[in-house]
Amino acid sequence: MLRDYLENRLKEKKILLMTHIVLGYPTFDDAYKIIESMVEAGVDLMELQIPFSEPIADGPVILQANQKSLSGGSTVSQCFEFAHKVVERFNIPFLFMSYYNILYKYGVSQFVRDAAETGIQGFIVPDLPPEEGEEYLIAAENHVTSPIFIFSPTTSDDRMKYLASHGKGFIYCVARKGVTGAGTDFSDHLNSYLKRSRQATELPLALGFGVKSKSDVDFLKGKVDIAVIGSETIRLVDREGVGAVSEFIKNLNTD
Amino acid sequence: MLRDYLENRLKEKKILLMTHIVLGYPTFDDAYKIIESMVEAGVDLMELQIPFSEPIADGPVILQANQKSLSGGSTVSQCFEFAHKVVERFNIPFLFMSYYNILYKYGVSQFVRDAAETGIQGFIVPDLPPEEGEEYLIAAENHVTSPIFIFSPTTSDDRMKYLASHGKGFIYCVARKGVTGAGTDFSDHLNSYLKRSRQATELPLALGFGVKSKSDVDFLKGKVDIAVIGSETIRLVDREGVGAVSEFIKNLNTD
Amino acid sequence: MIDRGYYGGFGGAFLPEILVTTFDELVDYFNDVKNDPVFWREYEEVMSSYSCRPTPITYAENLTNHFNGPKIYIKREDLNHTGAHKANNVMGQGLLVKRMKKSRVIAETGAGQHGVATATMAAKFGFDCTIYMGEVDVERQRPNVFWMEQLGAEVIPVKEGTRILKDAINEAFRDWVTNMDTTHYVLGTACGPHPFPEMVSYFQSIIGKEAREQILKTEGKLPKRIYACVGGGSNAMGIFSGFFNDRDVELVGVEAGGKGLDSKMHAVRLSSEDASVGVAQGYKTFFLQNKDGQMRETHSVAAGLDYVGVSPILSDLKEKGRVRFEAATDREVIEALSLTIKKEGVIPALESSHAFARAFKEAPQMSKQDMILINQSGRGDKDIFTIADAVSDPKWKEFITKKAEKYNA
Amino acid sequence: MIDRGYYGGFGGAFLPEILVTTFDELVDYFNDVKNDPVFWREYEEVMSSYSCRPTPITYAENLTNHFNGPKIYIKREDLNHTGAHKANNVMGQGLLVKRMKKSRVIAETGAGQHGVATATMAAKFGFDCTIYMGEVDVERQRPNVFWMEQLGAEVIPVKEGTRILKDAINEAFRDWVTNMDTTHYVLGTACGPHPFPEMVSYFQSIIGKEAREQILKTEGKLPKRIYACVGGGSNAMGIFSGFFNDRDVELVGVEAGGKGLDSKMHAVRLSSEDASVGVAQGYKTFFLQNKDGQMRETHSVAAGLDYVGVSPILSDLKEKGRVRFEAATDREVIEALSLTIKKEGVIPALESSHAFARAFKEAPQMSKQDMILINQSGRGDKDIFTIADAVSDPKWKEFITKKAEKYNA
Ligand SMILES: Cc1ncc(COP(=O)(O)O)c(C=O)c1O
Ligand SMILES: Cc1ncc(COP(=O)(O)O)c(C=O)c1O
Repeated sequence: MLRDYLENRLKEKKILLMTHIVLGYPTFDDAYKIIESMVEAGVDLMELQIPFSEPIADGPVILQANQKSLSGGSTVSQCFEFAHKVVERFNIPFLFMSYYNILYKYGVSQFVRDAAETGIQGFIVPDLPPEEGEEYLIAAENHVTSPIFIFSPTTSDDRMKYLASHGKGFIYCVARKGVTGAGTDFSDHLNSYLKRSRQATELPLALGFGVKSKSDVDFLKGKVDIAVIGSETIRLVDREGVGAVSEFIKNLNTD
Repeated sequence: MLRDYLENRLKEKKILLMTHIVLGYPTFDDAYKIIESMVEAGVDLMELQIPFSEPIADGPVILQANQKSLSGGSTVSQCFEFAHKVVERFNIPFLFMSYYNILYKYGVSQFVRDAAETGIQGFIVPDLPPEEGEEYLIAAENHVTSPIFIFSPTTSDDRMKYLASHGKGFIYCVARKGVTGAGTDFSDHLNSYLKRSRQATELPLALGFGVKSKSDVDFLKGKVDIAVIGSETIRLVDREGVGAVSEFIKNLNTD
Repeated sequence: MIDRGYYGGFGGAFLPEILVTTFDELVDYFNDVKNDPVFWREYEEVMSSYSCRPTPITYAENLTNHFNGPKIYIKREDLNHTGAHKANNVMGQGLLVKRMKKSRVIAETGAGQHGVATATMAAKFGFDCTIYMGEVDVERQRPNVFWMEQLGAEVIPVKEGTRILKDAINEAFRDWVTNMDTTHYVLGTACGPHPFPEMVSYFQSIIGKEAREQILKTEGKLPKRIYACVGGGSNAMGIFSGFFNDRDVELVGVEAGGKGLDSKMHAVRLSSEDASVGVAQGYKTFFLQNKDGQMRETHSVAAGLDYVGVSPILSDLKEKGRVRFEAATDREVIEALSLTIKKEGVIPALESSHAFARAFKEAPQMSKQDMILINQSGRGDKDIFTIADAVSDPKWKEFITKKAEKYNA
Repeated sequence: MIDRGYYGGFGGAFLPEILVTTFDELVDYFNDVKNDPVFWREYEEVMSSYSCRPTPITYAENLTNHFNGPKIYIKREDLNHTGAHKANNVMGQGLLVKRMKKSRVIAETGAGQHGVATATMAAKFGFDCTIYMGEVDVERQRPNVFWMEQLGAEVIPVKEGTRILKDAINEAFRDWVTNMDTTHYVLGTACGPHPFPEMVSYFQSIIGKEAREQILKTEGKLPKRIYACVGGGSNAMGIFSGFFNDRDVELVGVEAGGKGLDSKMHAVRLSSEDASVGVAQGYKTFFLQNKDGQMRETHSVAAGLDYVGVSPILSDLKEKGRVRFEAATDREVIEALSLTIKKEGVIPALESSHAFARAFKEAPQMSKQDMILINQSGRGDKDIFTIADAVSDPKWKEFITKKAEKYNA
């Protein structure tokens, strides 16, 4: 199970790295190469975002990657095929990240089952709070995959506990208000939020939104278990091409 | 007095001709030449229109003559000087035609007095009904000039009598509804109106609005005393120049 | 001529003889309805079910705080159907036309507002409709022309004279003297020969009647001053007339100062030396004219104030000292408009903005205990081309340019 | 999450976690005001003194005669301040924002109508204001953008996605998740996560409350059918809700048929096969989407109906059979608009004209004893560029061309 994997890894590394890509962006082939570089550079787990036309919680970088992937013709079934390929090939956990409508239209239980059968180990669905997720939670339970829930700085202690009670694998803490891709101020004012998060759950904590450099990752060491690199790799690929990914990740990953 | 002159002329001619020009149009010099031709061609009396910026009762032809005269710089005092010249030179009665504001701004009594002293024998002021004309009527009385009033086909018998009671010289009957310059149907349906007019007053009757040909004038013989040629001479001058006036009038004037 | 309608030395009916019978008939009908309480109720009923009278008064809290002076209230004639007080007059005359059993209406228009209102009324009542509009105004008020045509009216661009409002009035009269049997001329303001000044004021008096009641209900007292813009004078007469008997209420009429009094490019009849008493378009009043009595060109950023004459009733009230007249320049007007939009979220017409401009000039000198009322005669949407030009909006220009390119592609 | 708001299987609150607290707070405040009779009175007071509620119902006598069918009444939301029913919603939410002590509002807009209304409300209440508007809509609705800017709002053209209304909503949410402490998102229609569908419907219910009372007073009975256009569904919810308990009153919602159902260029969610249930923009309803759940492009001549989703409450009412849904094509809409202008002198917005188009289609089959009510949700002045293009007016094109030449001289 995902959580076990993470806890084992954490015995070896102070902080794990989770990266994020948008499937079909720039193309499925490129996405494959990016994953290859990332895994080779030591990434510990990955989010595969199935593109959606209305990615409400994403900022401009990921938003445009979604749109370009879709206008390139990406479909949900292509995403499944692709996932199948990478799960077979690479020996780290992969998660599906997408918006609820992708699951809903597919059929929620079937989506979770097919993903689980493909080897996907968990799901991040940012517009699906547990209250709306009964079918999803049951399916995840049935197919032994991890529904990842999200904490935010505005989440109350009680609600953190409530979310954690439904979450599996780890908790995704968003570093700040806002959407993906904007800058985050990695300084002490994050501490009390992360402390609250830690108190609310025993699950490993991931922190995302704005992590882009070695110093950000270093700052997070000891505070959370996973640093999430999202928009920054897309920016990098846009700017310097697929080849630049490996070195970027390696640099983040040095102890 | 104007009326005596008209009645004397009517002993010699079945119908008299009154023509109309706009002072300063096309220029004062041309206007002078037009008058010269008209008098020479046997016109019996003339309206000299002092141009006004808002000639509400005039149709497009006379309206534009008013405007062009004004944009050429014509002033009221130039009109008086010009009138002085033609009265001295030509031996027919001249009337001032204008809108009331020209008299009003000049000072009504003074206007009438100055005009009378210049030798102008009467006034046609289409926007001045007797009810609004007290000062005007008194001044005309004092200076022995003729205020000409207007009958229209919509004027009741009673009002005809009322208007006639204030009019001197003659009554100007407009042939139809509308403004100057449009066509008039010279046919029997004019008869009852002219008969009503005749019954309302002993003053000579002039008929204007739409008279443009020998046959129109012939139609009016025996029905009214004066045929008024207005827009048609302006049209002629516009089309064929000042030189064409003489023959046009001579043709109308043949018995 | 059964009645001529004088107000002190002003007014009258300087009519071509051909129209005397028509006016006598009109005076008769008007006197009938004026004395018929059923008619006024019918009128109120139409105005409440077709337009949305009573229009409210709005407390302008932000402007009040901004000037730190009197409480500012706005009478909201902009909320009328078709967007201005003009609706009051045309619907009233429309009911009269029905009584007179005529089948066609004509009207002049400057800003286009009265033309749209008349075309609207004609559509509603099933009359044929012809609108005369100076060629210059047709150009600057094309959106209104478009709507008049969509409403089924024929719009005739007047190419005579200065090609603005006064020339359109002349042309309308020329149509009327030809077609008076079937046609009523719906004059758009409190000018022209009797009974128009009285009749238009009568229909517009609904503004002042409502406003007086509303302000008393809301504030328990009357305003210290009331401001209204003055083109022909109908909206001013409309609101002022509700307060004539309240001697402590100062009434302020605001004319179009254009580019300033000195520039001669203005339309100030009652508070400038460039005007004098005269007679034109059938009535006696102050006109902007030269010493011969020829009418001058006028200028205002607001087409609806760009007129040489003014209501004879207002001329009289000026002489009597009952109404004070002031002028606001184009520049002051644009500033007042801008401030009003930003502070209160209402968009006064450029015409109405003259009243705001003057009120804003006087407000800082008044006491916080005082209260003033501004008549917002219309809304400014129609003025978008003019206002966009006045604020010189580059995005608007770009939009228009692209649109033109598409049309000509 | 204290409350999620379901209507049958529709609605809900599919929120990013960061907004949950904000929504809980909003739900709390809304529940407070909903149960506070003082608030509704305050709301009515603002709507009557700042806008001009109650808006009348107008008997459309000429249209009635034209179709020789049922008596046709029109509810006149076009007479609201800013020209549409959108004012009802924004002023209500504005009062709520004051209670919540927030200082900034944001909104999406398609037609621009809701943007202008929100910018107006913000000016009036002194809030900062940012409006998100698809780039395509910024182009086609420039006049409204101009007014929003004059009103002091910042207008941000959204260049993402299909660059129309739904993309503007996404952008507004992205702003909100960053600035929710100071900012309230004034959603413009009865869509989005709970409590928006209920809240917007609540404020718009003033339309139906008034209409029911008015029609009973005027006719002594209820209408046989009520027609309203359906974009997000707020004006329809507003008028329908007054009659939910009147089982004999048939409620007809009219969607944008665009170039026809077969063309796929339309925005028909509730009466076409191209739509299915989905979850986006925070709520569950019928969306125009492909089998993967990606939203389709929509099309309508009326920018305000050009939206992929629809009120979850209407989806439920459709399933329950309480409301019948129909579509009207662009062509039918322009024809209905033209007829309404010429016959009644009112200019419905292109959105509202959908309701007229459908009513006109059904009227000839109805009895003269019947009576119907059409909701005129807004006025069409704002649509002049679109309507002039639709009727292909050569004089308008010439005017725009000349204007452009002057700008570029
Ligand atoms: C909105 C508005 N206000 C004022 C006027 C000026 O007319 P009046 O002085 O008759 O009210 C006009 C004329 O078109 C107008 O459209
Ligand atoms: C006049 C008008 N009517 C209708 C609509 C559609 O919205 P709704 O369905 O929420 O009433 C709009 C939207 O902009 C509008 O401007």
